[in-house]
Parts: sequence; C-alpha cells; structure tokens
Amino acid sequence: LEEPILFELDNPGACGVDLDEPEEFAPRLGNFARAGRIGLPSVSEPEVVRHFVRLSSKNYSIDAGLYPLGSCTMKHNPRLNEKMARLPGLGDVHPLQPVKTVQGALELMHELSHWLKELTGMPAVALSPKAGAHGELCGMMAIRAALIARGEDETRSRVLVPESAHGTNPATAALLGYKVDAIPATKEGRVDLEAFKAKLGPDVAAIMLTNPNTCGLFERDIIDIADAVHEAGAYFYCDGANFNAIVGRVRPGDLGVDAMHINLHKTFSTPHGGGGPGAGPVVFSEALAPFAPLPYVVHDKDGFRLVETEGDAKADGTNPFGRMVAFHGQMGMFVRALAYMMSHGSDGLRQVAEDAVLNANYVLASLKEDFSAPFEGPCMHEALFDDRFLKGTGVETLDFAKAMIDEGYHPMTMYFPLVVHGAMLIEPTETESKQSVDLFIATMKDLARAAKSNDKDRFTGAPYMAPRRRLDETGAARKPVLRWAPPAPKQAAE
Amino acid sequence: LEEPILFELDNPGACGVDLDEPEEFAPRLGNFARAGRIGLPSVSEPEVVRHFVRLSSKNYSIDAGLYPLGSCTMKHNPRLNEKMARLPGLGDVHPLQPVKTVQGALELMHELSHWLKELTGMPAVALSPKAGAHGELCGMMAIRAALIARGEDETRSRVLVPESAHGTNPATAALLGYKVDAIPATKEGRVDLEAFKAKLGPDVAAIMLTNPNTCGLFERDIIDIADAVHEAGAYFYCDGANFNAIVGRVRPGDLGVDAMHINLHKTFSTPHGGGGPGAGPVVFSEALAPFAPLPYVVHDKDGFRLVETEGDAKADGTNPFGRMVAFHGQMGMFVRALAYMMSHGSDGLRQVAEDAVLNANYVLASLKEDFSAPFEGPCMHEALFDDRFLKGTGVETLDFAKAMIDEGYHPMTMYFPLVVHGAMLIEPTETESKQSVDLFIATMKDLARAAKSNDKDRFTGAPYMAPRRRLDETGAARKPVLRWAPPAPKQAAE
Amino acid sequence: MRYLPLTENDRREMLGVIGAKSVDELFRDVPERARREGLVDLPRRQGELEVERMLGRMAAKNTPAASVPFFVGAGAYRHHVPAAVDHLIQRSEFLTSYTPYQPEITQGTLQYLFEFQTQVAMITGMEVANASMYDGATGCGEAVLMAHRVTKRRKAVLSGTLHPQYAAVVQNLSDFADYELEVMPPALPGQAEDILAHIHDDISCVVVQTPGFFGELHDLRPIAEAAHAKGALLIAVVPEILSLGAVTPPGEMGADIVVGEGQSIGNGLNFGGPYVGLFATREKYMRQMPGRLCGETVDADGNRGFVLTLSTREQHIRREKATSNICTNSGLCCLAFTIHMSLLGEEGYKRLARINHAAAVKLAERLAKVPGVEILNQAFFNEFTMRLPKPAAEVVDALVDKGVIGGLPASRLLPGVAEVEDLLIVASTEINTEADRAAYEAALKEVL
Amino acid sequence: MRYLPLTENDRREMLGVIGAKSVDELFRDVPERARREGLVDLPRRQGELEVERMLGRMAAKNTPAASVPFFVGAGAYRHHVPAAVDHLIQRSEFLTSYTPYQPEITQGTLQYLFEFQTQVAMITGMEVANASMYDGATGCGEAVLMAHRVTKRRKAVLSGTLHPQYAAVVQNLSDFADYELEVMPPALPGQAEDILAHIHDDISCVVVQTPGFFGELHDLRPIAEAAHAKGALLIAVVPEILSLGAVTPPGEMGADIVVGEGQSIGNGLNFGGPYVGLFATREKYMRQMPGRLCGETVDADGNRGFVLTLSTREQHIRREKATSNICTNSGLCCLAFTIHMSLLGEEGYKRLARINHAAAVKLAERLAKVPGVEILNQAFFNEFTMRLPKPAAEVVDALVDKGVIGGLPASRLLPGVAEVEDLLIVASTEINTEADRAAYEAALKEVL
Repeated sequence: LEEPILFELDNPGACGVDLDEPEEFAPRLGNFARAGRIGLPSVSEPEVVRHFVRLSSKNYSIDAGLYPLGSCTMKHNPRLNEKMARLPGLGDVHPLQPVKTVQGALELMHELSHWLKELTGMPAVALSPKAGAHGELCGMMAIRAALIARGEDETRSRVLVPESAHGTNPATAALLGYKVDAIPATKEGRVDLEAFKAKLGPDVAAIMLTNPNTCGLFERDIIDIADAVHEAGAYFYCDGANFNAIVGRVRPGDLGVDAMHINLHKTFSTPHGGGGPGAGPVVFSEALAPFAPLPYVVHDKDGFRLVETEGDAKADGTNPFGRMVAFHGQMGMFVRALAYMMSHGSDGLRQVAEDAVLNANYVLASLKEDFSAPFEGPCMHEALFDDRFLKGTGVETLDFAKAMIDEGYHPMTMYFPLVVHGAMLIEPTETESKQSVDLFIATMKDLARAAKSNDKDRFTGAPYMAPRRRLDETGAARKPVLRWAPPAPKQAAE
Repeated sequence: LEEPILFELDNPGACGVDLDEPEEFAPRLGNFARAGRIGLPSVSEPEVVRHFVRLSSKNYSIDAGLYPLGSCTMKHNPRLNEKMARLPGLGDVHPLQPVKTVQGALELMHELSHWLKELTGMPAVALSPKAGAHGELCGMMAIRAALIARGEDETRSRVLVPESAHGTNPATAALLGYKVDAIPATKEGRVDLEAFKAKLGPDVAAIMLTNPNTCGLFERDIIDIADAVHEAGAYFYCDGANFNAIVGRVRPGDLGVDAMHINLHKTFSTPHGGGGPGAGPVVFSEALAPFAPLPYVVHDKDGFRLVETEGDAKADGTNPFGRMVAFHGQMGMFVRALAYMMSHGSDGLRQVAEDAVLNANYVLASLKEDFSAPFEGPCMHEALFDDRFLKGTGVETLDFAKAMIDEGYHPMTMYFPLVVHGAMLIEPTETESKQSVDLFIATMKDLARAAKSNDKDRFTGAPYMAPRRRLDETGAARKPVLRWAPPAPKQAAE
Repeated sequence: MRYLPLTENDRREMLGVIGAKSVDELFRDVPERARREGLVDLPRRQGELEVERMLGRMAAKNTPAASVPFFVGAGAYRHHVPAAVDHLIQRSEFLTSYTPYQPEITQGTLQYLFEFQTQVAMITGMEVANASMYDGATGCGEAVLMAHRVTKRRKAVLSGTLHPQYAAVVQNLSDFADYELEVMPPALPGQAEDILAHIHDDISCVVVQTPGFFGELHDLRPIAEAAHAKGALLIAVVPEILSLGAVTPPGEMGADIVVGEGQSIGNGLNFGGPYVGLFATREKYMRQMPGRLCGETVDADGNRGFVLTLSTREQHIRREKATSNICTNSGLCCLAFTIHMSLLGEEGYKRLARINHAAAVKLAERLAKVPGVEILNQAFFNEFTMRLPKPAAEVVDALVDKGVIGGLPASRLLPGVAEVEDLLIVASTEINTEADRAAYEAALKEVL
Repeated sequence: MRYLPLTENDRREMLGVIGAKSVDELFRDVPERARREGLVDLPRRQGELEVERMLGRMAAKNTPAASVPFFVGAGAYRHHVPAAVDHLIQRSEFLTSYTPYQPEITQGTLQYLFEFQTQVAMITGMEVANASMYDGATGCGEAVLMAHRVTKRRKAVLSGTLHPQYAAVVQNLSDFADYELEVMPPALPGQAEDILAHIHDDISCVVVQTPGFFGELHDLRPIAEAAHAKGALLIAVVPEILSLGAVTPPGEMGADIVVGEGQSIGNGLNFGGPYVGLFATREKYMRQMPGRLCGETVDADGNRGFVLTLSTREQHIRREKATSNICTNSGLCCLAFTIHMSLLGEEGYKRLARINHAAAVKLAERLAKVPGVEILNQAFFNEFTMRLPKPAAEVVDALVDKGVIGGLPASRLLPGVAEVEDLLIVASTEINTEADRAAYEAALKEVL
C-alpha cells in the first residue's frame, strides 16, 4: 500500500487539535503579524495517526530483528529507560528554572558523571556534547585549550589520525584548523607503531585513535602509543565509539587516554531513533580536566549547583574552554543511560563487554570459512570481512548487503573501514541470543554459497521484497528535491 | 518470517527480569510448597520484546487501515484516553482502599454516570457490567427483579427477540430461564409490528430489541412497540450496541426504553484490544432504577461514597437485585470513555452520530449498483448488502471477504444478521475520512466487477498476501489443540 | 473536532452522492417526537489540554498505591509491572485490533492467546485453559454454571473461604438462573471449616478459594476426594495467581476447574478493572467450557496457524443454546499477563512468589510484636489476617491519617458479622520495602 | 541479567566453536597491565523496581513545570504535546531504527524527514531546510560557519538580541575555528540597537534573533538590506518556533539562513535536551548546508521513494573536507515535531500562536499593574521583559517560596551587566490559566 505524503492528505476544514480561539484582546505584535497562507495541510487526528503508523511499517528496527551494523551498535533499547525519561520530575523541568527547584536533576547528572568516571578511570567529564561527533569536538577543543594555556597552540598544528578512523575524526580536527596526517595501518589492521612514531614531532597536537579500532581490533600497542604521544608533548584523543567492547574490563584512563567521548546510544542503549538524538559526554584526564567546558555540576554542602558562567568557574578554580551547548546537554539521554547502567551494575556492564565480544567472535569463527577475514586473531565486538570471497562472482559487497534485506535482515556496515576492500563489518551486540545469531549465521552462509554458485540475480537485483527496490541516489543528488511542492496545475493530488 | 511459539524460545538460564532472592526467612507455607518444574520458558527481555513485536506485525488494526466490521464499530482510539487511564491517581488505586482516599475515582464514576444519563435521557445507570453481554444480563436481571417485586415472575416466562438480534440476546434470556420467542422481520428489515403485537401477552416478560437494528435500520415503530410492551405489562430491553448511530440526536429514554446497555468501546472509543476488555454500563428507566445492582456511587454533603452492601442500599432506600462483579466495574474503560465524551462534548457527540450515518449512507449509495442491498431507504451507521449480486459467480460472501484482505482491508461483518442471505454488513464509522472511504468504495467496486467477470480464483483461493492463507477451522475443532506441548522425543524445537 | 475527519465540504459532496438534502433526512426513520433538535445539556467539546486538566483534577484527589506504604489485597494486588509490558500492549496492532474472527490477519492475537492458554494451564496444574474471562469473580460464576452442565445437577456449595464479593456474584447468577446455592459462613483462619459435611449426592460442585479470603492456604485434597466420591466437581478459586509460583497448584490437589484472577501478572490495580479471569479445567470437560478458545491448526499451505475454535459453544452461533452469553474476553489484559509471564519465566515467577511470601512473613513477624495484635494464620502466601483489639475499620481509618493504607477491614465486605469486626486483612508484595513495614508498625502502635 | 540473552551454557558452546578456553582469551590483545580482573567500584545490577525507585527519588526532588504556575522561557517553552505524538514516536519501528542509510527498509524515517523539511521551509518562509540539527544553538553556530563558506569571509556580527548562551556557543566555535566575531551588547527592548553601523565589507553575516532574548520582535528588513548591500548574509534565529504562527517569518524579511529551536512543537522541556534544531536557507545555498538532507527520488520500479542525499558534503564521505563534523541529527525529536505539526495543521498552528500571544498579553497587562513593575517591550509574542524595583534574581527566588516559578532573571545569563540586574524575562504559553496569572500577580505583589 502506498502512503501519500502528508501534504497530499490536506483537507481544509479538518484539524488534528481542538483549540478555542482566545477571548478578545489587544494584540501587541507591532508590525509583525503574519499574513497569508503558510501551506500546512489540514488533517484530522485519526488520519495523522494512521499516516505515521503506516510509515513506521516501512522501517526495519532492532525490535523486529537482528541489526548487525558494525560500529553503530544496534542493541536492545529497554523500555524502562523510556519510562524513566518521562517521569514528570525529569522530563518536565526547564533548563533555566531556579536551581533550587531542580536539585534532583543536578543530582542525576552528578551521578551519571560518577558512573562514567569510574567506568573510564578518568577524573573529569563534560556531559554537554549533543552527540558523538560533538563530543569529539569537545575533546579536541579541550586539547587545544590546554595547548593554548601552554603557549604551544601556534606550534602544534598537526593531528595524527589512522586511515581506518571514522570520518568524524578528520572532520573534527579540520574544523579546529588542524592539519590531518594519516597514520598507515599494519597488515594486522592496527596502527603501525613505527610509522606512527616517525610522524610524531613538536608540531603534533594530538593523536585521534579509536580503540577498539574500526576493524574491531584492540590496539595492542596502545600504551606505547600513549607514552610516545605524551613524551612528544601531545595529547591522546580516543574515539570512544567502541567503548561497549571493553566497558567494565578495561579503563581508558589506564591506557593513557587524555580525552574520550562516549556515545550513550552505543554503549548505554539510548535509542537511535532513526538517526538521533545522540549524546556524547567526554571524559578527561587530569591534564585536561581544568579546561572542561561550561556548564558542569558541583556538589557541596549547600547541595548541587550549576557552574554555568565564566565567573562561576573562576570562583570554582577551573578554566573552561567555553560552551558547547545552550543549556546542559541531553538530559533525556542521561536519564536513559543511567537507568541502563544502574540496571546492569558493575557486574552486568562487564558482562556486556564479554557477551558483545563473544557474540562477535562466534560470528567471526562461524563465517570465516565461507567469507574472507582480512585479519588474524580474535576480534573485539565486531567481525570484519572483506570482499575477496566474492571475487569472480560478479556480486559486490553492496549487492550482498541488499540481498540480506530479502532474507529479513538489515545489512551490516559496508565499505567501512576504508582500509579493507569491500568491507563488511558485523556487530551482533550482546543483546542477541545464540538462537538469533545462529539463524543469522546460517542465512549468511547460505547467501555466500548462493553468491559463489552463480546465483547473481538474487544479489544484483536485490532487494525484491522490501517496501522499495533500489533507489536512484545519483538522480536524487543531481537534481535535489528536498521538499514537497503542490502539483503545478490546480488539480487534486492523490 | 516465522515466529516460534514462546515456549520454543526457552533457554534455561536466561530471564527477562532481575529479582534478588529474598534474605533468609522462615517460610509459612505450611504443607503447600510447590514442587517440581512448571514448564514456563526462560527468555530474556530483548527476545520477549522482539517476539511480541513480531507477533503484532501479523495483525490488522484500525491504526493501519479502515476496518469496516458492521456492528463492531472499529473507530479511532484516541491516545489521550490511554494516557489518562494511566494517571497514577486513576490507574494505581485499589478497589478496596479506604473510600476517603479515592474520592476522585468515585467522582469520575459519578461524572460518567451523569453523561450517560443525559445522553440517554434515562434516570439511572449501573456502571459495573464488564462487557456488552454482561450489561444485557444486568438489564434483564433488573427486569426480572422488577417482575419479582410485582409478584409476576412466575407468570411472565417469555421474552420476545427479533430474528435479526445479536446472539447474545437469546443467550442472555435463556440464561435467566426465559423462553425465547422470535419475532419475524418485515421485508423492510424491521420488526413486524402486527406479528409482534400478536405475540404479546400476559406471559411476556420483556422484548429485547436492538435499535438501530442489526440491519443498520432505525425501527420506525419503536414508540408503538414500547407502548404496546408497556401496555402488556412487560419491559422494553434495548440492545444499545448501535447507540453510536444516534448519540446526541435521539435519547432512548424518549423512545420508551426501560433498560439499555452501552458498549463503551463501540460508542465511546475504548480500544477493542483484540477482543476485550469491554465495559457495558446499563441505563434504566424510573421503573427499573430501584433495582439497579450493587455497587453504585452516591454523592452527598460528605462527598462521594460507595453503596456496596445490601445494608448500605437499604439505608439508601434502594432495592438492588444483587451484584454482577467483585469490585466496581471497568474503571480503566470509564476513564477512557469519559475522556472521549469530554473531548467531543454535546456538540461533538451529535456530530459523531451524523458523520457515522453519513459515511454509511455514502457507502450504501456508492455501492448499491454493484452490490445488492436488501432493504430500501437510508441506513443508519452501517450499510447492509446480501449476496444476490454474486449469484452465479461461484464466489460466496466468505470468498469475497477473504479477497478484501489481499486488497489491504479487513473484511466487513459477514453472514450477520441472519435475516438476509450471505449478509455483508459494512460500518465505516465516523472516524474515516472521505478520502479513505472513497478508496474503499473503489476497491469494493473493483472486486465486485472482478467477481462478476469470472475471476473466481482471486476469491476462492484468497487471501494470497496475508500472513496466513485460509486456516483449517474444521480440523481445529475436530481435534482441538489448545496448548503447546513439548515435542515428544527429546530434541530441540525450532 | 479533532477525531472527525469529515469537513463541511465533504459532507456536502457526500449528501449529493446520496441524494439527500441534509443529514436530517437520513434520520427520517426516527419518529418525529423522538428527534432532538438542540444539543443535550452537557458541556461542549474540549481540547486535549482541558480534558487532561479535568481528569487530572479528579486523579489528584485519590491516593495512588505507590505514594504510601500500601497493604491492601483481598483479590487485587499491587505488583511491579515491567515497562516492556505496557509498551507492548499499546502497540497499535494489539490495541486497535478486533476479536480475531479473521484468522489470516490476526495471527498475532491468536498466537498470544494460545501462549496464554498454555501458561494458564501450566501454572494451575490443569490440562486446558480458555482465552480468559472478564475477571476472577465472573469466571467463578461461569465455573458453577459449567459444573451444573457437566453434572446435570443444580446445586452448588460455596466455602466460607471464598471472597464475599465473589460469593455475591455467584449468588446473583445462581438466583437468576434458578439454581440452588449453599453459602457457608466466613471461614476464619485457624478454625476448621466443616465443608465435607455439606457435600452430598445432589450437588454439582463445591467452590473453595486458596489462598482464602483471609489469606489462609487450604488443603483441597480431602475436599476433592469427597466431592468426587459424590459425583461432584471441585472448583478451586485462586484470587492471587502469583501464589502458584510458591504454592501447590489446585490441579495437583484434585481440582476439576480452576478459576483465577490474573490481575497480579501484568495488570495494574485500576480501581477494580479491567482485570483478567483465568479459567482452566480437565481436557474431558473442554467442550463444556465457557468463553473463547484458541486452537492450533494449519493453513492452506500447510503452515502452522491458530484460530478461535469450538465456537459452536458460543452465543453468536448457538444463540439461546450457548454455554454462556459471553461475547468478549479480556484480550489486552491477557496480553499483559502473557508478556509479563514471559519475562518472568519459570525462575522469575517462582522467585517473585518467594519474595512476596518473604515480604508477608516479615510484615507478620513485625506486626505480631505490636501489643494487642494477633496473627490468625497458620499458612499463608502474601496475605494474612490479624485480630486487633478494636474494630478494624476504625484502625484503618486512623492509619490513613498516619499515611499508611493498612489493609482491608473484613467488616467492609462482611458487615454485621460480629466475629470479623476486629479483623484486618493485610497483604504485602514485592513493592513493600523495609521502610514501609517500619512505617506500618510505628503507625499501628500509635493508633492502637 | 534481563537484557543479556546468553546463558552460561550458550557461552560454553560458543567458546567451543571459537576454539577459546575462556572469554579472557578473547581479550588477549589488551595489554596485561590494563586488564581489570575485578569489578569497578560501582553498585551491582538492580531490578526494574529498584531502578525506578532510585530515579524516582531524584525526580521527586525537582519541581515539574506542570505542578506550579510556570513562566520560564528563554529558549525552551512548555507547551501541551498531544498524546498521539509521544505514542507514535515510541513505536519500535521509529524508536529503534538507525540512520536511514539503507533506504529500501527505512522509507518510514525518510518520508517523515522529507515532510519535516517541507514543514520547516514553509513556516520559516524559506526554500529548503535540512533534516534537523542538534538544537537551535548549535544550529546557529553551523549557520555562521556556513556563511563563512558561502561568502569566503571570516567575520560574523552577533546582535545583542541573541540569547547569551547561543552567543557563547557561536563564540566558542568561532574561537576554535579561528574566525572573528563581534558580539554586540545586550539589546534591551525599547532601545534601538545600532547594528547597521557594524555591517561592513569584511563580514560574512550578521546574526539577529527574533523574538529576541528579551522577547522583543525585531524588524529584519533593514538589516537584510544592509547586509546584502555589503555582500553579507542575514542569519535569523528563532528560539520559539511557534511564534511563526503569528509573526512574519524571517524568510519574508530577507533572511538568508533561518535557524530555529524546534522544541516547542512536539517536544518536552527535558531540562534542556534533547531538542531539535531547525535549519533553512535559500535554494542557491543548498549545497553549503550542514547536516543531513533527505531527497525525493524513484526506485528501480519507478516508484516514488526517498534517500539521504548530497552526502558528499558529509564527514563520512568527505572526511576532513566535510562541511561539518556532524554525524547524527535529532531524528526522534524531528519526528515529534513533524507529528505535532501535522496535528496542528495550518489553522491549529496559527491559532495556537494566537492563544500564546493572548496569554502573554494578558499576563503583561496584569503584571504591569503591580506597583513598581515596568514592561519594557513594544512588540512581543509570548515572552516579555519587566523591570523590577529590585534585583530580579532575588524576586524569582522569593516567588519560588510562594509557589510560582516566575521567569528568568536576565542576570543569570548576563552576570555583572548592571543594566539587566533588575530585569525579569517572563514567558506565557497556552498552559497558563487565568488562575496561574492571578497567582503570579498576587505573589509578585507580596514579594516586591
């Protein structure tokens, strides 16, 4: 069934709300009263509900099936978290209402900070960044602020980023004016320690490293890297996107990390929501802690208070680099993440990492004969394959991914990381059962065999069974249509 | 994708809740400690959530599309009602907690009663019946109680029920020991007034009449019928299943009704929930009011109180016939229904009846050429067709209904009422837009034409596109399998 | 109006197609003097915000169970319901679907009903169960009618263990259906009820509740034996279904029909409804069961599927010859039950029962120390009865003023029965904390 | 643990397949001295009930806006959100779906993004909009960067009408990205801001907020003219997007980029986040926009469909050459916005705006009568500023003790600025009743 665009449901006279016209009053809009029609459609509540219910049925979701997007960590989203975020005492408070009326909200932020600091072994945290990439920006700003304080901002202009990094890493460094210098990978999928050391120098501001890295591997030399970075007078930014692989077992603070953001959705199960909202708190080492941005929460004998201006910070003895957000960050996500942490506890969170790694290795071990794994040894939370096993079949990684859709699965992450050809990055997460993973493995093996036995059409034409066949992305980009427009001649839309 | 039965997901060791074993204590279960395994499956929360989300996707629902079940009244269920029913002050109160701690709950019941009495023009209401059929029982019990009080219980043993009645009517009368006597219908689909009068007599306890009737027609002679019933010393029970057709425009009290149940889901939009829970309050005339069952709410200078025992009732001067339910009825449904009533108000409720009738007549007028309508004139809230238009096509009403599934629609009610052959009873309800009804009409016409042009397989094999093809109901009844049992030999279920 | 999609323009166009001048014309079959021209005397339409305010104002006048130390049971129990339950039952596909008469497009509903039936049969220790009744009390009434059908007798005996409001419901149904009933006096814990003496050749069934109204656990075995010896059935009533996680199920003690109130699992208090009645029996009586049944079958392609079955028992087919007049079940409440029970699983269900039992035992031990208080029960699950040195109704009232909702005075449901005047029935579940118990103890000391 | 499906038995079997003796072996790449053997020093796992209690205890220490007469705005507004909104955004298919990188199975998300973009473009009076930013403030920062890209200049001018925390965000970004910025002093209502004098050849843009931080509506036309004359862009910031239901949109006053905070529509206060940034511009600047864009296209069968498009601007493709480092948008918040806006429609959106304006006007009229109070605004929407006879922070504090949350003292965000010390910024929306206004007036009289 085709679902019209909302605007095509327009039926002037219908309305999805009942609002009484205000009693007569003397408007005080000055010369700014809006004139003319905006163009918004008129639709009743039953039609609106049905429209969005029908749209929803065109989406794949973690609640419907395994969602093996490597690096994206699609795990179960507990409904308890949703319920907690909707408590009036947490959801219905204003960021600027008097501090004495939000003591519980500040306590919650303080408690979340405590958990994040304990889990990472780092002494400070900035909660405010609105997403992972925003957290990266925050971390790198703190690094630059520290360099400014040391008077080395002018001289340190280079940031080292491995080839396998998330695109946000170089984008963030570039935004701050840094020159991005790529570190090559070894054939084992890790930072080439020698090449890295060779790139170090007095002009290096920082290294940005993901660990576990985007190949799903733990950087064995991480402590040596950290030591070398510090010796060179630079800072170690760790992309914490994959923190879920080690939470409770390894503390970034013990590895020498100076700043790391944490994607609350990946590690602590806040919902992805079709692309957000995220939340990207950043933990800091002693060296960077004083530069953590405004605002932050302090607990003293008078209760909880917000340090939200430079004046407050001065009184508090810190030296914040500035402000990332208007208010205090993604409170709604803080509630959910804390509910998740409290539910698991120290024991459950350690189990999270273990089960995530176990599930990924089980996939790796089960598929490595039919697929081709570029690197040796156990992986962490995600299993990486390349497209060598498809050689000569005429099937490419993209085709393979689309064929998975017809089997009822969301494709894995593909063509990332860039360091292997036709990459397929599979992250089952810790919330998949063995029964579920077994079924997935069987399906993947079946597909691999089909690809190798010349069943090419099954792949290149896929998907066949989805709400849509392959979409013309090139056409979309060439002549972008970014909004609905009424049909040109005056006639009813259908 | 096939979804296993819950029990097939059993994985001992997994669990969907985290509960701490209680501290040591001395049990006081006597000799009644349960021993042995119950057989319940062990499943984690992510798997449970996914199981039920997947099951849900196999259901049709009003939120997904038009649901034209005549007599069942599948209308929009506002989410405001769900939200209100979950207010802790309404959802989290115990039926037996002290009356002074539930004054608002009693006020709500009192307010709902007020609305129901005003809308029906009747002086009393019993809220407690748990569903429509339970309300019928309640109404008929009140009638019998009145007859007992008059000393006529022995002599009045017959209840008149039209042929077209809902099955619950004769079943209810029979449960109370009444002899059910069927009244024939005229060729206009209404009670045959003369035949009816001929059946009246001193042994008649009551007539049970649906109005608007199950053919979707208003009983034109209703006032004459009521007068004749009363003259014969009997009572008039009205099945209020179709009250949604006249709410705000016609008050049953003005028609001479003595008792009528109201299906809160049909008229006041409480959700059907896959078959319940319902709620069937009953309104009473002056004659029956004193016999209304326990409990009921009284408002006096000390606030609201519950009359819940015979002693209370005596003090209150009433003579309740007994008690239908353990507590006070379907409070959760009361909240939803009152939210719906308040939202519409007196003006909106009148509009409900008008739009329901308008939509049904629009369907009737639009389809009457391609279909066959057994009766003349405008209908009320539902349009009735018979199967004459299918004559000679080899397609029966059932086949036609199943073919609708492939077009994305839930079938209409079929083979009911029994008074027309191969009945198709279509109720669009007032919450369908014209755009939606137009699309439905076009589909129905298309199907009718297909049936007439020998496209028989499209019907007799239907549905083709549903989660299941036609199911073997005969086999199911012959050897009923009412519960899951583990596979006989010890092997893993899939 | 936000819920009504038709516009004035639509209405005009549609009347044109119909060939009517006005909507009034469509109501022409209504006798003229019954046609109301104006609006009924009720408020006009209101927006969401206003409706929320009006209902919110009423809600604010009640004391929610979660807001105070809370100890009322007596057939409805406050348990913690996992968030997933309420989320899932609100999915459009479950909430806004009708009775699954079209099985091809309602397999979701049908499969969970099948799962529900299996769960109910398992926990009650019975062979088959139906797809739910309105609630425990009405289920109890239906069970008595069923026993009459099975035995072709017309008299039932109700034990004094039965909840007085359940007994009233059965009594009412029995009276109007012209059956006989013998209702025993309240069976206080510690006093043996001589029910065996009332089991004769002419009775169809004996109805016993366990845990009983006063919280006491009762042995059904001798009663079952006696009943069976006289050709009668034993109907066991379980008002707190969680108890079966810890207590021997009636099915293992010889019950022929088990009726339960399923509210405790997955469903909130809701001031008494909607709840969900559980109804289980032996396979041999299957075709005499009231209510809906879901059965397994196959579709035209041979795939496993589910349908409503044995509907020849039901009113929409059998009309006046139906086994009962019931039309709806408690669909959404059984879904809540099924989901919560799925989350609990074998171990969770049993453990939650142990936690409840422990909470009640701890409370009983605490309160027993309050001077003047006597705990009457020998064996109980999560509810017990105490004798107080003064009328229990007064004590409960005084406790409310101390911020504790302390239980149900037996006299509220058994007015005028002198020996229960001082009895307070107290329930404790996993929601009660040590602090709740301490608060209760302290308040009780003060008011006694 | 309830969220972890693997059992000990599963783990053993899986390790067997992997060929590892223990899970520890899988962590062998971790340097030995970084491996933690024991548990971190945090509490153990907790059941749902316990987590609800712990978080509920924190929640209970806050004063929810709905529980008192509430008048704080300043960039976040408490509006009534229809129940359907929160219901729909919680559907699994929306809530637990990822970024729609696989358009074939995410048309649900993509289509609502397309609808969202259209709505945003329409209400701002612009040509195109993106699929949302984190929030208004970060969107404002991105707008300045975009203006730099478009004009190839490096300096921006921020009007004193801009919310101080927005200005701080822009300042921070600008500082670290090594751009120049001129920040004007607070623009009090009734005092003309001489911004035209600051528009020179070297600036890329001027950023003006309307309604301004003090609630005043500002005329953008002369500023747009002046900016365009110098080759600069006008960035208009709309912190209360509902205002555009009543007020001339920036697009009609010459704005080149409009940034808005969309929280007011469909989203709760949430103590500051998550919110949803709106970002609209002229079609000619489309390819310079930051953030995600959804575009219409066709599939292999020729059916209409939607995809994320122009992603060559984005970091995952362009890496260090991307237009911004943004990776996520505010998906679920834009869905809430889109649904609420769909329910409102043309008439509802405009009427709700009128109701808000009326509420604010009525409040201003009432409070103006309180001795010592002066309303500073000439033209405002639902928020205005009053001058009090003493420091506003003290007054707000005293009002809290009277049960009224009276607004934002300007000094909280502008500490040390003498001329704002006595200014109180007050917002009023449809949630405020006549009783709220009366309570405010009475309390204010008492505390002044």
